[in-house]
Amino acid sequence: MRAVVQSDPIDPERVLAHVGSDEDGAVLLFLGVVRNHADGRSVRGMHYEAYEAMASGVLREIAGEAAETLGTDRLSVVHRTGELAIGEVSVAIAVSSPHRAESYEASRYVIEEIKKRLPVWKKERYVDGEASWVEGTAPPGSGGASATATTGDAS
Amino acid sequence: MRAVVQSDPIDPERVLAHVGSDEDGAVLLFLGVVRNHADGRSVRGMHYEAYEAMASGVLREIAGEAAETLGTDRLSVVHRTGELAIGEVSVAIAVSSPHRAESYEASRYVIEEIKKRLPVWKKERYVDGEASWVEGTAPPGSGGASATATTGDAS
Amino acid sequence: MSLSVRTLFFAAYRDLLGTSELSVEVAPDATVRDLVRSLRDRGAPFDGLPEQPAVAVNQTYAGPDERLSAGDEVAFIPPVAGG
Amino acid sequence: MSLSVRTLFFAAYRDLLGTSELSVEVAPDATVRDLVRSLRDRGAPFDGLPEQPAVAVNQTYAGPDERLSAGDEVAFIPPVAGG
Repeated sequence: MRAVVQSDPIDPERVLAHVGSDEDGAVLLFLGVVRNHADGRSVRGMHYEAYEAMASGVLREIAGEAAETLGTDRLSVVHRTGELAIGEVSVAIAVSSPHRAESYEASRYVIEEIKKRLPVWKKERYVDGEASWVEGTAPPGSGGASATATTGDAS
Repeated sequence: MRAVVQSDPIDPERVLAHVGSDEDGAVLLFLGVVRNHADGRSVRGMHYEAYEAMASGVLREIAGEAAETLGTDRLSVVHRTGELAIGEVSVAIAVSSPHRAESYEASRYVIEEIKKRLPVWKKERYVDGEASWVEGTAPPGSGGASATATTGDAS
Repeated sequence: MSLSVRTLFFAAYRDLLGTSELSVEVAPDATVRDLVRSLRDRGAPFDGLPEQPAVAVNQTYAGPDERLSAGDEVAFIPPVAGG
Repeated sequence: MSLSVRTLFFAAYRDLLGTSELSVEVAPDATVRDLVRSLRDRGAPFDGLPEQPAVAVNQTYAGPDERLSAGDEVAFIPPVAGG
């Protein structure tokens, strides 16, 4: 099992290489990618900021929970920070398991939990030169509602 | 969109290269892989047979249906035939879409429908030298129940 | 008067019959059901085929009531196991 | 008597306050809620922080009733948007 927050570019193949086993019949790779639009606006890039001292611990926690669903420890997740261009990979999640249902479930769990509680924020840079923080989700069990609107969603 | 049945080895990277777009925030790659066990028996390989004249048409049909769910035509699926060793990829499904939910749903749809109706059969070769056809699933809308038991499932 | 169709057998069905292909004569108004019945009536090993196997006519799944035409390719599809 | 904690502000909160880090003195029995209240009571721009922001104490999410200790790292976590 592997959970990393890094500023280096993500190589999906290397993430995939961390999973797989002769026992496994299913391998699943999810990539979150910076796209060129958001809420009808043209986007030219995205800046990812993390609370680094905390984020890697939360990501490991999420990976551990997902591994229970998966039934194997063959799970690798990497989240990127810094300045990303359109098409760059912001998050990669690779899992493998004997049967496919567990891989789909665990992969989905990781990305949903990342969006709920990984201390990461992103600022959209628009083609028109403006920029704004993407409205996010208040982490659960963390002291209640936030003043900022709770919407969110990216990939 | 691309749907292929082939005897050549599958290169997951090449399948992945057929999807993706500046509009897409999510990419998903599923690999079905030959595993070393089935129902408690040790397996050393798998032979895949297809009704080739029909299988590519059915696979295109499945891909077309999945593309409606996906909301994009960025879907590539390849199914292998012939003699496969443990760890070899029997099926690869790549999809991409603006948001992740559609990618997960479409990817899952393709593999489930393959297992329900793609005219492909596989013979497990066991470590003890024996071999047997994997019990499959009667295709729907095809004239009713089959005498052979309906169970099935692989990856 | 009869017409001739080309029947195909895959995987376990081929192993059962010891052949992957047979030309079969059926009546001009014959359906898939009639073809299956006439094959099963040949006795062993043909009676090992199910009474209602999955069948594809010209590479498309077909129900038992589908009528056959001369030259049709009629494939007997054992339960499938792709993936 | 008071104790000192290290507060951290990220993303939109940092932009709001114009700083990413502050050392804050709180009473020895202070909770997260007390710390938030004392910051908001400073007025603008601190009163722009939510009444119940998500907070992590020493890199773990903490509720408003959690007690603070000297030297704690208390991070104010805007709604998250990873992925």
